[in-house]
Order: sequence, then C-alpha cells, then structure tokens
Amino acid sequence: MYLVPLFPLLGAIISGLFRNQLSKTAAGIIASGAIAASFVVSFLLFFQVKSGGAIAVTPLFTFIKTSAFTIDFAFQVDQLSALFLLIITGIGFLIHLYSTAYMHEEEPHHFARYFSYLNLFVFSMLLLVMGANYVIMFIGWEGVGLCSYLLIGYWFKNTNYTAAAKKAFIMNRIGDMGFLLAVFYILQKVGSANYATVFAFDGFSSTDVTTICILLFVGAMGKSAQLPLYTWLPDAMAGPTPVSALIHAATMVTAGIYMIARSNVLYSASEIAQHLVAIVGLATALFSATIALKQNDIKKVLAYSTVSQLGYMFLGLGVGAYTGAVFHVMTHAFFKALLFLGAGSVIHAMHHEQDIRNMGGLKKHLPITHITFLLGCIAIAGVPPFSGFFSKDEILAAAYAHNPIYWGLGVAGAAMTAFYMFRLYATTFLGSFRGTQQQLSHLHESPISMTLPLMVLALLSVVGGFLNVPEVLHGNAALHHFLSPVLTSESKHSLSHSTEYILMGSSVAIATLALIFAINKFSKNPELGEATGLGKTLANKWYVDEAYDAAIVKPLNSVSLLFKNFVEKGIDGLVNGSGKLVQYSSRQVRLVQNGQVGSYILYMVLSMVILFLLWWNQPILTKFIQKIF
Amino acid sequence: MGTTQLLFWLLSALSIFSAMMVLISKNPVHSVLWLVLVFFTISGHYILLNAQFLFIVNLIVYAGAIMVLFLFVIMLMNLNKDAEPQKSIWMKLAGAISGGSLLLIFVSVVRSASEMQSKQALLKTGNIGLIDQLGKTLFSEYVIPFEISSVLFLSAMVGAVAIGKKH
Amino acid sequence: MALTNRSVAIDRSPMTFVESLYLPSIFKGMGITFSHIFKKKPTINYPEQTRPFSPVFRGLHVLNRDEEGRENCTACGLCAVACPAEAITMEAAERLPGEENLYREEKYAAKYEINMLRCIFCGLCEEACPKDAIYLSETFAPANFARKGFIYGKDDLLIPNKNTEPEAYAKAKGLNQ
Amino acid sequence: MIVLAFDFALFLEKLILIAVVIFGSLGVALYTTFAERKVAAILQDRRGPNRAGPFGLLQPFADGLKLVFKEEIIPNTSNKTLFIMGPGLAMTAALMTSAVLPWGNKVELFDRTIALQIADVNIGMLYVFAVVSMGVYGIMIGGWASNNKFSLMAALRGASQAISYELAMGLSLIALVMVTGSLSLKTIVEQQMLPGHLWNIAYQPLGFLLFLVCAFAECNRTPFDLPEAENELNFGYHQEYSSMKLGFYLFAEYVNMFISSAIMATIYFGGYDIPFLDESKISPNIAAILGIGALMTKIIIFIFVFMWVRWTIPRFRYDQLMNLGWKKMVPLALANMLLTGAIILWLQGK
Amino acid sequence: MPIQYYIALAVILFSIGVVGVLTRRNAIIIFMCIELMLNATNLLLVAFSKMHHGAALAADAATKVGVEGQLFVFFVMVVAAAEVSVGLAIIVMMYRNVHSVDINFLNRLKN
Repeated sequence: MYLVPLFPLLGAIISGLFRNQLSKTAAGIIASGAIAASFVVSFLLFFQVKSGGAIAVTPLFTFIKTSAFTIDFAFQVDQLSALFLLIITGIGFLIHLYSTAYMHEEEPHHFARYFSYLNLFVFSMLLLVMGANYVIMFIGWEGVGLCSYLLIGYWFKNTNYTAAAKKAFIMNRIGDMGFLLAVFYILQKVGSANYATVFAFDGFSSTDVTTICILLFVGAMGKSAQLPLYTWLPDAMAGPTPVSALIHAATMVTAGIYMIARSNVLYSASEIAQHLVAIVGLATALFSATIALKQNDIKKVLAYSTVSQLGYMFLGLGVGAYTGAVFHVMTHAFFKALLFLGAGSVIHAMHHEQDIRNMGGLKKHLPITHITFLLGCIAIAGVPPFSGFFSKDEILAAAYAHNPIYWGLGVAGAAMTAFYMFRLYATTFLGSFRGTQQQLSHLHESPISMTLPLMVLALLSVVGGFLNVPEVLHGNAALHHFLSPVLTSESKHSLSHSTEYILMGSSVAIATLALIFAINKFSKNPELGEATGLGKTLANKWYVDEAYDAAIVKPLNSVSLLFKNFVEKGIDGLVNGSGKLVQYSSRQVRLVQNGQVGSYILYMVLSMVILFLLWWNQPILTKFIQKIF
Repeated sequence: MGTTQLLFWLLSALSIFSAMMVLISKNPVHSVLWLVLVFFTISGHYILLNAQFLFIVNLIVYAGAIMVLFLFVIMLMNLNKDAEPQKSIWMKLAGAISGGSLLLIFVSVVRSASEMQSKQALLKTGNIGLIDQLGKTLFSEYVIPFEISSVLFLSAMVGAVAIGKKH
Repeated sequence: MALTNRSVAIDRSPMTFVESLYLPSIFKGMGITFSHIFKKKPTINYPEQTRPFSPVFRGLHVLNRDEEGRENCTACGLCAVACPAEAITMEAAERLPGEENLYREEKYAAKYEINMLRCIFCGLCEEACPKDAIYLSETFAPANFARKGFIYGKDDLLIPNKNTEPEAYAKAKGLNQ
Repeated sequence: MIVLAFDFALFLEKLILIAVVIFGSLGVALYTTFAERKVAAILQDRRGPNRAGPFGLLQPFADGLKLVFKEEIIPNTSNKTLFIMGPGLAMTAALMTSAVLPWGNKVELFDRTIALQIADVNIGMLYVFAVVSMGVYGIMIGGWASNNKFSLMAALRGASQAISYELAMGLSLIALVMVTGSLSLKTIVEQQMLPGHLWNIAYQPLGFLLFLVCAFAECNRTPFDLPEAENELNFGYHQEYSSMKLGFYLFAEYVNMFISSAIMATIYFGGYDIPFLDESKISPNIAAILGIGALMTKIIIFIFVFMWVRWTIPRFRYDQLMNLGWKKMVPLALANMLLTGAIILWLQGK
Repeated sequence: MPIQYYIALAVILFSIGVVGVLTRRNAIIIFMCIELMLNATNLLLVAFSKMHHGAALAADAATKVGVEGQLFVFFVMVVAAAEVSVGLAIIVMMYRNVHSVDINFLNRLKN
C-alpha cells in the first residue's frame, strides 16, 4: 500500500537531485514511470477494495506522540480513497505523458525540475488521499499547496507568474488556517485525529460539530477556490498548461471535496454547515459562470469553468449528495483535464498564444485536438449520454429535492456553462483563422504523446458517466453502491421517477438551447470587441480583484503606513532612548568581555565557587533568590 | 594493607604528580608525555576496578590515538621552544587560587555527603567491566546511542578534514 | 630517431584494481628471489680460495736473482726512464770486493724504490730492463695503514735467495700452491 | 610492615618466565640480525657473514660489541631526557607484547603446573593492539628529540604510517575475533587444537593477508620502511643516534618482527599446535617442548618470509603507501569483516 | 576501597585540570587539561559504577547493575576523540593564520 506514494516520492527525489545529470528522456521516463507504477498498484488496490470491501488502515510508524494523543503515520485505503487514487494516478500519468512533449522546449535541468515537482505533487496528493487521519491529510494538503506554488511559479523569471504563485500560496494559507484550527479542535475534543475514532466519537455538541465543519469548510474554500477565496485559481493559469490540467482542474482543487466527502458524517450532523456549503457552492457556481461568459483567454475560461464546476460539487455536498459530488469530481477530472490538455495542445500549436480572439478555424489544422475538445465540451455541457450529464444531473436532482430554488439556479448555471464552453469552442475551432500569417504557417497537430492522453481522456469523458447511471434510467448506480460503505450519511432523495424525467429533460433542453445559441453566435462572426456595461463588468471578473485590492490591500497598506510613522516617531524614540542607555551601560560592562578565553573561564570558575558557597549557606541563597524575583 | 591498596596509593600519587607535571612543564612535548603517564595511571586504576575493557580502550584511544595526535600537532608546529607565551603572574595567581578554592569546595561537598561515607567501590571482583558483559549491553540496549555516536564521529572526521584543508 | 630496436613504449595507463593491489607482481617477484636460493653462488671464500690469474696478469714487482742467488739489477736506470708514472727511483753503488756472491755486475742498486700508489702496472719497466732484473709477479699490493707503506723498498721487492732461504723463495714463486 | 599477600612461588615462576621470554626474544632478535644478513646473501647468491665463529655464528655478538664500544654521541641541541628515552620506549613497547602470548601449553615441574604464558588475560588481543599503538611513541620521541628536521619528518611519517595501518590491522583482527568468539590468545590457540577444527588461516585467508601486510608496515619493514628510508631521509628517525641507542632502535625492529611473527603463528597458524599429533597422548612436558618447537618453527618461517619480502620488493612511495593503507587495506578489511559476519550469521541460522 | 578515595582523587585531578586551563595560554595545553578533566570524570564514573555494582552484588550474583556507568565512559571517550579531532584541526588552522597558539590572540571573532 505504501508503494503507491513511494514511487512518486522516489521519482521526485531522483529527478530532483540528478536534474543536472539526467537527459530529458531519462527524466520523462523516470517521472512517468513512477506514476505508471503507482497507477498499477492503485489499480490492484482498487480491485482489492472492490472485492474485499473492508476498510484497511495500515500504520507505518508513530508520527507524533504526546501524553494527550498519539498520531500514527497511517494509510487508509477504502472505497473513497481507492477511487481518488485511480483518478490521481491515472490522470496524473496521462498528464506526465503529455508533459514530456509539451515541455520539450525547456532546458534539461528545468525539465527535470518540472517533473520532480510534478511527482512531488502526486506524492503529496496521494498522501492527502491515503492518510488515515486529519494530520496526514494536512501534510498532504500543505504538500500539494507547496507544489502548486512551485509549479505556478515554474517560469520564475517572469515576475507576474511568481506573483500569481505567491497569491495562490497566500490564499491557500487563509484556508489552511481554518483547516488547522479544525484539526486542533478535533484533537482537543477527541484526542485523536483518526477518521474512524473521530466519526465514531459521540461527545460532540452540535456547536462543536458546526464549528469543526465550518472551519474545515474554510480550508476547503481555500483549496477548492470557492467564494470568496477563489481568485487565486484563475491566476494560477500562469503555470504550464499540463499543471493547470492536473492540479488546478483534476486533482488538487478537488481536495476540498474529498475532505468534506470524507467528513460526511460530521457534515450530516450539522445542518447549518450543510446550508453554508450549499449556498457558497451555488453562489460560486453562478458567479464564476458569469465571469467565464466574457473571458477571452482560453485558459481563463477553463479556469472559471473549473471554479464553477467546483461550486456544483459543493452544492452536491451541501445537499447531501456525496456520491454525486464525488462522481462529478471524477467526470470533471476527465473532461476538464481533457479540455485543459486540448487547450494546451492549441496553445502549443499557436506558439503560446492564449487569446481566443486571435484563433478560429483551427478545426482543419488540429483534427484530433478538435474532436477531443468538442467531446469535452459536450461532456461538460451536460448533454446525454456524455459523462457530465449523469454527474451534474445527479447533483441537480438532489438539489431539487432539497430546495427547488437551488435547482433553478443550478440549471441557470448549467446553461451558462454550455454557453461559454461552446463560445470557447466555436471561437477557437470554427470560423476562419484570425491570427498572424506566421502562426498560421506553423500550425500543426501535436505529437502522439500529447494526443494520446487527449484521446484516452476523451474516451473516458464520453463513457465515464456510465459508471453511475441512476436507477431512474435503469442503471445500477454502481458508484453509489461502491461508495456507500464510506459515505454512510448520504441523504436519499425521494423524487418520483416522473419528476426526475422532467428535471432531466428541462435541464438538458436549457443547456442544449444555450449550446446552439452559442454556436450560432460565435461560429461565423464572433463579436469580440470591447465589452460594455454588464459585459465589461463580467469581463473584468466583477471587479473582484480590484475590490479586494480596495477593501483589503489598500487599507492595510495605509494603516501600515500610519503605524510606521507612529512607530518611527513615538515608540522608536522610546526604544532608541532605552537602547542608548543600554548601549552606554554595556559599553562600561563590555570591558569585562575582553575576548580572552582565560578570563571567561576564570569568571566561570569563580561564579561556580560562589554558587557552591551560597548553596552551602542556603538561607542566604534563598533570600537572594527571593530578592531577585 | 594488601597489594591492592599499595597499588592504589602508588597509582594515585603517580597520577597526581604527573598531572601536576603536565601543568608545570614548560615544554609542550613534556606536557604531552606527562599526560600520557596520567592516562596510564588512570588505566591502572581501571585494572584495579576490574574494568578491563575500559583499561584497554583508555590506552588505545587516549594514549594511543589522542595523545599521538597532540604530539603530531605540537611537533609539526615546532612548539618545542620555551618561548611559549606566559600569562602575567597575577593572572596565574588568580587562576591557581580560584582553582584551589574550587578544589576546596569540592572536597567539602564530598565530606559533607554523609551517605557516601560508608560506600565502598568494589575492587578486583565483579564482572561488569569484562568485555562480553559490556558488549552485550552495548549492542542490545545501547545500539542506537552507539550508532549515533558513530555518526558523530564520522561527522567530526569530515569536519576535521574540512577545517584542516588548505584553502 | 631510434638508435636501437630495443626501445619499448612505456605503458602509462592507470593501474587496474588487481594491479593496484600489487599482489600478483609481488608473488612473481618473490618467486624469482626464492629461486635464487638454489642457484650456485658466484662468490668464493677469498683468502682461503683464490681464482687463477690470467696469463697476462701484471701484479707486484719482483727484483730477480740469477742461478747463484746474485742480484741481476745493475742500477742502469732504464726502468725508471721507461716508467710513465715515474714511480721508480734508485741509487746506484759500486760493488766492493768480496761482494761478488751478492751482485752479478760490478754496479748494483743500493736503493731501489717503487711507489705502488703511483705505479700503474703497465709492465714497461719489465720491457725496458736489459738484465731481466725486474718482473711483474701475480700478487696484489696488500692494504696498508699509511701512504709510506706503499713505497716499496728493495727488501720488499727483492725475491728471496733460492739457495739460502728455499722456503721463502718457493713461496714467493707461488710454487707451493 | 607491609605484608604483601601473594604467592611467592607464583611470583618467582612468573619472574623466571618473564626473564626467559624477554631474553629469549632478545636472543632470537640477535640471531635474526644475523639471519637477515645470511638470507639477504643467499637470496642474492652471496655467502653472507661467515668469519666470526663457525659459519659466522658469533657475528651478532661481534656486532653487538661493536655497537657497545662505539662512541656515544648525543647532539648538543637535542632534548637529552627524551633522546635517551626514545630507544628505551621503542624497546619496551616491542617486548611488552610477549606478555600475553602463549609460548606453549603447560609443563609440570617441582609438583607445579606452570603455564607457559606470562598472563592469560581475556582481552589479550586488545592488549596486543594497545601495545602496538604505544610503539609509535618511541619513534616520535626519538625523532623529535634529535632536533633534526629529517629525523622529525621521518618520525612523523613513521607515526602516521603506523596509525594508518593499525586501522586495517584492527579490522582484520575483528573479523578473526568474530570467528573465534574470544579475545584470549590462549583460548584461540586451544580452539585451533581441537580435533576437527582447522587453523584460523583456513577461515580467514584474506584477514591473514591483510594482517601480514599490516604487520610489515607496523614493523617498518620493507616495502613499508619509509621511516628509515636511507636514501631519501638520511637514515630516518634514528639518524642522530649512535652506539647502543641506535642498537636499541635496530634491535627493537627485530624484536617487533619476532613478536609479530609469533602473533601471526599464534592466531592464524595454531600457535604451539603440532598438526596431525594428538598432544594428549604424550606426556605433557614433552608435548610442551614439542609445542614450543612447533611455535618456533612457525615463527622462523614467518621471519624468513619477512626477510624474503624485504629482499624482493622495493620500497613504496609515500603516497602509494597511504593509498594502499586507506583505499585498499581498510575497505578490504571492512569487506572481510562484513563477509565473515554474514557467513557466521548464515551458519547460525542454518 | 572507600569510594571517598576515588572521589578525592578524581576531584584533585579535575581541579588540576581547571587550574591548568586558567593559568596557561597555550591552546594545546588548555586542550590537554580539558582531556585531563574528562579523564577524572571517567575515573569517577567507573568508581561509582563499581560502587553500585558492589551494592547490588550482595543481593543478586548475576546482576548487571552499574554496567551503564562504564558504557557511559565509553561514550565519553568517543566524544572526546571526536572533540580532539575537530579541536586540533581548529588549532592548526589558527596556527596557520596567526602563527601562534596563544589563546589571547583570539580575542575577537572577526577575521
């Protein structure tokens, strides 16, 4: 079991330490091979879990031991983590493969550094998923944060990119604070961080549970880019595109989902927290969908789309549809990774041009990319029988059962999703080419190692939904049954079949309409001029960054300035005055410190003698000590 | 008074005398040799206490290795001249007085430790100093300290080489 | 330019591990030295044993006597003249009556000295002597403590009388060996 | 009056034994000098000393006499005390090892069973090691006290060489101790005498080779005789010495050679064990004498090997010497130790 | 042998070491005095080890009480050896820089 994270760790160490020695090929093979090996082991583990079904906790060694609690470095592989393992290692492997081609222009040692980071990321993510307690999860949590930072700032010579990396790091820290507090809270209350112990603990008051859940959710908000901590994710697109695909779409950002799904027992016990999760999720889904409508950067669109989809997942979690959320994580991992990689392929072909206004008509130049991208778009838009349909529909159905308003807003978001995705698709691949002549002449389909992952992911995006065909469609809801031992507190909605049909039909219809509208609007003559009014607001992301700047950064700066002045004038005078006093007196005392070792030792011996003498006559010593204190 | 007592007094007197000579000798090489003699007498004490292993290790490590190292350094530096820097007489006096008073304090502490008055150190018998006893304990209960000390030693060696290298 | 065909290019390639252990070559060398235990020794126990001289060996000088035991030398000085190292000096004296049994001619060498430190044992004195008075024998000049000892006088050079001291004569001739 | 409470007979017995061993060692060393010249001569197809006494057998006494009657020169600028101490220390260290060597089994005389070993300490091997490490002092003090740069350099060379090779020697001995399980030399010999038990050379061939090489280096014998390199360093650390002090140094070297041969014979070649002979069947006294004879034979063979090597192999260069010591001997000794340990564990596991 | 004798001997040796450190200026001699102090403590440790062993031996003939004291001495020796190797290297460096082993030359940390 420990092999799964061990391989990526070894890969990271080897390609990291020997980055100056390894050739590009060797680094690629080592890194990809490590993930492949880990994938194979995960696969075996998956089937073991599937057949055995028992939750296995493997303690490796004692990590922290205090009188109050003991934390083992233990791994737990159950249905939930087995599924995540497959997603992480599987998609991770595809993206490693993709990266060997995508990053091929880098210097060898940068190339190896990249793969080292990537492997380290996979290792941390596996640690996060496999940990048998919150502390191990937190280690992985911080590890993925670190790797995300390193990878966003991979091209560290560009200060904008490093700024984006720092932003991601700091935003995440705010969330991590919540997580850490939650862990402390749990440790303090339960005396253990093991999932089994925590979930079975019955000494929580409802306030405790709510506090823990909200604190955990703050952590999830940071990591999974929910309102109001989402702004780092679009900026994180500064990193190489495969990184965006792996970290900022498929895996890391779903860590929040994983955490909440893992803690479903706690959440189900706290209605307030659930409502909070649902509302924040829904708000994020809608809010970022509106922003995505007007973005022109191919990766930005995908990034906001990711935020939006994450919102859906949280909605699912909030309404108790844990399976749906996890299912959506999986399908989203397939098609969003696909879309990012497709975007990467486009960017690669366009020589690092990311603005869709300068693209168009790439259909005939990049046939494989085009088809796979199209499949991805259909999947995300929720057209049956593609994977996105099943997962999104499950969440929406659960939302309807919970509150029809949620459903209505959710469908609106889905419609926007379909619209902006096909806007993206149409402006990129349809119509005529709008880039420079030079770009046109260099347009080429990507190499096989890039298109192969695309094709695999496209296949998965198409068929991935059949893993969990709901009962209403005469499926067997395989994933649902598989996960049920872990997600014990899943709320079953009791909608009649006819209601479900209507819900499905309406959401699909709305999404399809939006889709067709988008294709019509953008395929031939896209209006890509400067947006006005609401459009401008949307294009500027609701001015959230500016608002943050005005509301937090600027006041903070001015307050700091004020304090600085105050401190410099007032307090510094005081401090400097006392400092001068100390300086003067120490100048006198310093004469004792003549730098000659002999005299120091002499002082030492003399003081020892004096101490002994005092000890001899203890009353004097006692009085002396009393006088001092 | 048996042979053992006689040997004890002889060795003690010799070790104190040689320790004094370490201080008094002007020539560092003589100091080293007197110190070697001190180590020999202390090794003799170990034999009296039937600590055979420590006896031999003391000889190998202190007399055979450490002091040779000292000799090496002194000889290479050509410090055999008597022109060694001397402290002023007052500093010497102060040092001697404070060291002496430390000794006085120690002695009075020891004398006042009443429970020590009747205690005896076992001479000649007792097998804990034998190599198999020590070895078994060392390699069962004290393996980790042993390994750590070996790491310490290795790092000291590396450090010494690194410091001593000409730049 | 190759002067001989014996030159061998030196192999300066670094030693392999086995070579750097030196063991094979050490054993080879030890074998060679061990085999020398069984070799015949070329040295001899010198004073007890001697090697035969070559027929042309030129050793210490000897002043000869005739059949009746009279000195052959007439102190003519030809040997001194012939000597390239100028190692020979002599003083002549006239034979007095009654000394006929000692000296063959009426003139003889009262003093005859050869400085053995100067002499190069070339044998030219022997060539020059008309009276066959001086010969180079097959003996060495023995070691001595002072330079003076190497100036051989007449007593050292003159061969013992065959008639009065036959043993010494035989020894000087090397006949008993 | 102090009553010394010990067995006077035992004291006397040990005293005699010590005297015998020391004078025996000195005697052997004396004749080793002669043997050295003789062996050198034979290996070089010469005859060697043969004038003093029959076959030159009195030659060593003549040499000794010569050394004693030579003029004694103590350099003016030397450190007198230490100058005199140096040779003495070298000699003492050389002779001290013989205390723990079993020279034979036991003899029965005057109704007493006398063990032919001065002290059977159970850390004999470590004692040997400690004394060997003391030997450095003689060289260093002598070299330094001469107040001569060449002597000092040679002394430092000698000391560092001795220290370097002590390491490999200790490691090869550890492998041996792992085989025997005892540090007592007597026990080691008795183990090898057991029926069905081979000599330790059969179990530790590599260890023996390493020990042999280290013994050469510790005795400052060619090819490791850099401390007394005549041509480079004007005769080495004892350059300023003359007369019997020089004799002591030279003599100490031969005593060392004798003792280290004895150690090798004892720990690797069965000591006083006579192969294919059951000692228990003959009377102990005869067995003891035969045993001493066997030990002496082995020692003489080793001494011959020492000389044989000296007259075969040229001297190492200093860097070659250090390279050999640190880069070859120490790793090999470690590997030998590891291998021995692994095999012992494997055999125990079976 | 009364343990007091050993304590007294060790204390005297220790004090001699202290006086040496205080009165000498040669760094090597100071170093040697430190070794002397270490040895005094070692002796004391062994003596105490035997003291405890003797006390425990009366009750149990196979006792191993006191073995730790001797092992500790062993560790002290290891540490002393490490200390000497590094310390002497430092002294050699110092000698190379200021051509003296007088500790009073080292009265500032710069240079």
